Amino acid sequence: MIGPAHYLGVSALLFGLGLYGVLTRRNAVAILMGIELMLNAANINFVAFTKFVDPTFVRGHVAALIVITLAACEAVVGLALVINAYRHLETVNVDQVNLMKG
Amino acid sequence: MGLGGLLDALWQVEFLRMVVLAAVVFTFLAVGGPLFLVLAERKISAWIQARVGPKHVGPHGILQTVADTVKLLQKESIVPHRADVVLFTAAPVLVAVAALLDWIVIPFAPGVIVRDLNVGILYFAAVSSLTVIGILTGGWASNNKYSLLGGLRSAAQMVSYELPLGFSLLVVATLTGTLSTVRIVEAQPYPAHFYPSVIVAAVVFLIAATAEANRIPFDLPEAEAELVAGYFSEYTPMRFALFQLGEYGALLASSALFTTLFLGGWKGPFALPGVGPVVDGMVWFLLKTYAVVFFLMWVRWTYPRSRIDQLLNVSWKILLPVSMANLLVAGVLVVLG
Amino acid sequence: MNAEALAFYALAAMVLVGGFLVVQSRNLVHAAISLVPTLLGVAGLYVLLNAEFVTAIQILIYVGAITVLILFVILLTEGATGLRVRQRNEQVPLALLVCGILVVLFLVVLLRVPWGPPTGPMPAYNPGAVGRSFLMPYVLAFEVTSLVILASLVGAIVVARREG
Amino acid sequence: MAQLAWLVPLFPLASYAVLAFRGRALGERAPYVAIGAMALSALLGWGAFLEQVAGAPPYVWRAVWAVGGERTLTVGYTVDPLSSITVAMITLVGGLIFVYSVGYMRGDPYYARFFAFLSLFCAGMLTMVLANSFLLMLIGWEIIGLCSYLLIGFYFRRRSANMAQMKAFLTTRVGDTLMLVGIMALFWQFGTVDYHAIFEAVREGGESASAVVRLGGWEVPLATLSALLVFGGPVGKSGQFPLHVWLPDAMEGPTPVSALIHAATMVAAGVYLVGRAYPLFFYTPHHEALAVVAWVGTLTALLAALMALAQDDIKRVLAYSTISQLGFMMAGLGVLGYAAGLFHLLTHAFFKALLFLAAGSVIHAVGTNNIKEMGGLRRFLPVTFWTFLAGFLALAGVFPFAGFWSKDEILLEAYHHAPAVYALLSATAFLTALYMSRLVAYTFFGTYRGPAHPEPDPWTPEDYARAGLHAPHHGHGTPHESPRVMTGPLVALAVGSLVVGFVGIPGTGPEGGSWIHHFLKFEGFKEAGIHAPSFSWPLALRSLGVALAGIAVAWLVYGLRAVPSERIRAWVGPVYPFLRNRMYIDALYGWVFVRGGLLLAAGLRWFDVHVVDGLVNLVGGVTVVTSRLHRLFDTYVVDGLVNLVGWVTRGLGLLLRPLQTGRAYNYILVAAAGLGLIVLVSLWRL
Repeated sequence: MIGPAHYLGVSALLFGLGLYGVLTRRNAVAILMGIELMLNAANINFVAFTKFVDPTFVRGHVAALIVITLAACEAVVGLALVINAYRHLETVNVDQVNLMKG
Repeated sequence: MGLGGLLDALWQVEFLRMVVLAAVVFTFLAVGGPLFLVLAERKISAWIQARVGPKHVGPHGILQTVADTVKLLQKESIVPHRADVVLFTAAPVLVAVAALLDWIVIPFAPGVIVRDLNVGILYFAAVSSLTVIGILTGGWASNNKYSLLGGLRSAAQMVSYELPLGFSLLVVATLTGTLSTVRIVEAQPYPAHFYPSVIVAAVVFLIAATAEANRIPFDLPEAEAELVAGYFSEYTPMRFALFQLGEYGALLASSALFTTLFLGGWKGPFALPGVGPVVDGMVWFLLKTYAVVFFLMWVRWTYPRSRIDQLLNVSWKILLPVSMANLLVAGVLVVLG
Repeated sequence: MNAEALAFYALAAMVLVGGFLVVQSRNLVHAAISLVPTLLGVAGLYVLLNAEFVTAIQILIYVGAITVLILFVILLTEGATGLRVRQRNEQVPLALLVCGILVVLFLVVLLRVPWGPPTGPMPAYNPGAVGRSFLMPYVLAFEVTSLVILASLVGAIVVARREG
Repeated sequence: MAQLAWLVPLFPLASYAVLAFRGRALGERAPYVAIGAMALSALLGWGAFLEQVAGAPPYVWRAVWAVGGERTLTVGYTVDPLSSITVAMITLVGGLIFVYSVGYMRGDPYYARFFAFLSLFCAGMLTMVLANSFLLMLIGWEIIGLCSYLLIGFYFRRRSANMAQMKAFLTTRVGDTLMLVGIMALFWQFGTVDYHAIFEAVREGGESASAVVRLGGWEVPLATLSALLVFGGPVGKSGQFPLHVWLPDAMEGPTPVSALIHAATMVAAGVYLVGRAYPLFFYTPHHEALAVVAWVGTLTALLAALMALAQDDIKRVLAYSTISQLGFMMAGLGVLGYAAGLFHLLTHAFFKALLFLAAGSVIHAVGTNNIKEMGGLRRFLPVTFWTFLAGFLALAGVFPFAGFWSKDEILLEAYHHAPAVYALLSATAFLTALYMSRLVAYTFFGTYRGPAHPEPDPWTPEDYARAGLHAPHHGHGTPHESPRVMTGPLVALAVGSLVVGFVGIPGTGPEGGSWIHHFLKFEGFKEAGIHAPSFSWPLALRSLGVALAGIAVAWLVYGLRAVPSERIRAWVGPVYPFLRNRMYIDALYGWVFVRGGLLLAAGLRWFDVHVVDGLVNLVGGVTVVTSRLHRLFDTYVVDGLVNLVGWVTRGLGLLLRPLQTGRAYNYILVAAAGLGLIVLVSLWRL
């Protein structure tokens, strides 16, 4: 029987992958993809909790939907920043974007 | 757990039923979609331009497409130099599969549907948006600047037109109170709603669907004259055929969804004598769907191609506000009863 | 092994392999395309969790919009040309260690938690239940989210617009 | 309708916002906004009122504003007979005054500002009336105080207007401060500011209601003390003795302001509040607080009527008359005439607004406020004359005008519950008829004398130029009737002054009582076994006789001049200057508070210069000496330490600097490691 632990396990692994991407990638867009993976991991948790813990008001679904929406917002703003940075600095590698460093 | 248990479980999730139905539906699509539609397109265009069209293969040329398919299968499959082989191969498959997945929620007749999802029309919108990724991937993987530009254009266009499309779907969902395609058909009066908002939604849907299917007057992504056929210019026989399958499959699916949402689906003006409700429903459904297809072809061969800025302006400055206002009106109508 | 388990393991494999490709591909376009199976797999998990509405939205927004956006930006920036650039920074071994430990810890925690039965039945009509939850107890969150969307829309346009 | 009543104050508020920000651009069209908003309010207000008339139960809506510990502050509104009838009155009279102002203020360079202030005032007044807690009431109360201040000083280039607005604000502030203390006391005592909760508590007389405070050996029930403190607000706002001094000076404002704020509504706010908080006063031991209210009211009524006799400024006479009538209302409420006092509030709003507006029409026509410079105006201003006459008869209490019914109610209650009050109020009624007849005789009868000193224009040519208007040239020939837009409201109010009283005719309500008695009834009377006295003809005829006697005496003196007023003046000796100078109360306040304040300030300054500064200088000298000593210590010991600390910090900084990379992914790594640590620790404890 597939229980909550299975889903949370997948979620934990996906979270780990996402975090690894965020921590090691140089390209801003790739970091963003890592963040998306982490958000998805969180969403799996929300939806799994809804089914296995508290299904009555589908609160987890609501949370997941809000996270999806905010992920879209974050992607839009983040990518706008990336494009702007690329236009000015001709790189999207975060360790090379260091105009503020004295 | 033995093999028997597995089979049992499979039946429990209706897996086999779905496989059978899916096979039937997809076969229908492969035949009734590209195979028939390509022929129909050529015949109709010829008719509009006062030509004869394909004539020699089979009676009145009805086997022309079959012959073309055979020819395509025989030809060599070429991968361009320094192209990304994996993605180059995957892209047409993705497009074709996305178009076929649309059909899961199309009700042909009472009970004849692969799966009556309770989020049916949302599912339709979601799955049809997968096509964009296939096109973008194919354009990039071809390692050809025209292909890439065509892919980007196509993506921009399809993303833009998804919004008015989605809003017009929501108008119907708001008025009928459900997202399931079957229940939308059931909730509709015959032959169609005549609320102003539904009519507006239908017009918006038709325009947006034309654009989604990359057809004239919105066929910028493949504009032969500018972009050398756009994202699939590097594709050779069988992969090209898959793109065609996807394109005509999407066209047919859009028409079918239009029929479902706005034209009463399987309901007909009278019951055909001597057949059951299933055959009756299918006949009416297909009649309506092909009528919509005919209309779209008629449009294609009547209007010229628009410019990219016109195309985007129409979506963002006209269709989107109109469809949003329309949704608002529909919501008010529902609230006021 | 029953059908649900079969589906679960298939989807889990799809998610994890996809995710691995996302973080591992040197080619950013490949990484972005690998997002598609990952996100579709997550959507499949949602189906198994009886969350039809979230599934549809996941495909519509994540696969249909966010991935396309990411692909766009990669194609518009150096994704296609930057293949020869070093893709990873210097903290790979350390990151690998921390992520590994973290995942192991998570797994230990969730294996040690005693899972009780759910507190109630799942509402029958999922989109309706989600809609009611949104418009009744969580209406404030809903409205605030819409404000955030508006703000990010405006912000994105302002940031990405070419000056002058 | 009652559910929509919260919109009633919002329309004027919106109108205020529009006029405040876009008023200049609207120009001549500004009144439409204000009148439109008022019309919408009136629509809703009357809807709610008629619902109450039809017998709808009172509607209360409340929401929690703030929670502090176990106490909550609530806001909300209530629609019951008292508030709905008051809202109906305010919106109707206010709307008519708005219309009147269109004509009266035309050509004023600050036209839009005037309507903006009026709208804000109405918003505050309606909020105050609809409020169901002392807190929200206080908000409305302060808004109307502010508007009163702004509008009295509307002609801000006039020094007298500036002085008057300050006087009004500071005087009412005395009462408002007392009221604020009272509200705080109530909150402290009952833990809430909600009317209903407080009134229930005092009615039941529980533990918190019977708390007692010691004031210098006396044991005073806290509830009584709070009630009297709260009464301070009405004393200030409603111009009761001894805080009445600001109201006559408030006549510096434009006449519609005098009519709306200083006759019909704002000054009635105090009376309304006493009526609203009636349980607070009623349930004090032996109704002590009510007795105070009654005697303050009676005293005010009598004194103000006396002062009105000796004034020459038409608006000041009316102002004293207003004070006197407000005293009547307070007295009525105080002698257990709950319905009577509030009924008089309603009728008074109509006829006093009418009188002020008519007076405005007169001033508009002749260009002066001095009744000695008028005369014979009934020929020039027929509409104004007849409408003024209606108001006069209503105020004097002549059958069948509104004032007769409401004043008679108060006298009836006083006769039964407090004979001494009855005697004084009857005398006041006589004086009322007398001074009003004097006013009418001077203004409308006799021959036209013409203004010796016309009022100067309140604005400078620059004001007009900035507003894009031409300064009007003042060449008053013969007086002329005012335009339709001004006489229309006069006629409407005159009709109102006649018919509003009819709701007080005995027999219009159940059990032979009057309708208004039935509509505005205080439940506490029935429980306490107090019955409203029934209408009696002898008493009514007596009060009518008193009024007619006053008119007759005035007619002899000022009309026929059978006994010239000069002779009376000589005969009464110093009484006349005493009354004319407002019983020297204003002068006394000037001496005690203004001069006293200045003296106190001077004294404090002396103290400051000589004592405080001396101390400061001493401290300074000592400091200088000690600091010399410190310096040595500083240079060698402290600086050494500081430098040491600096070196250590710098060394540490150099050591730690590599940690501050400026690269987000380094930080995230650390954060993730920290997360792992937290999980580990919690696992260990699990």
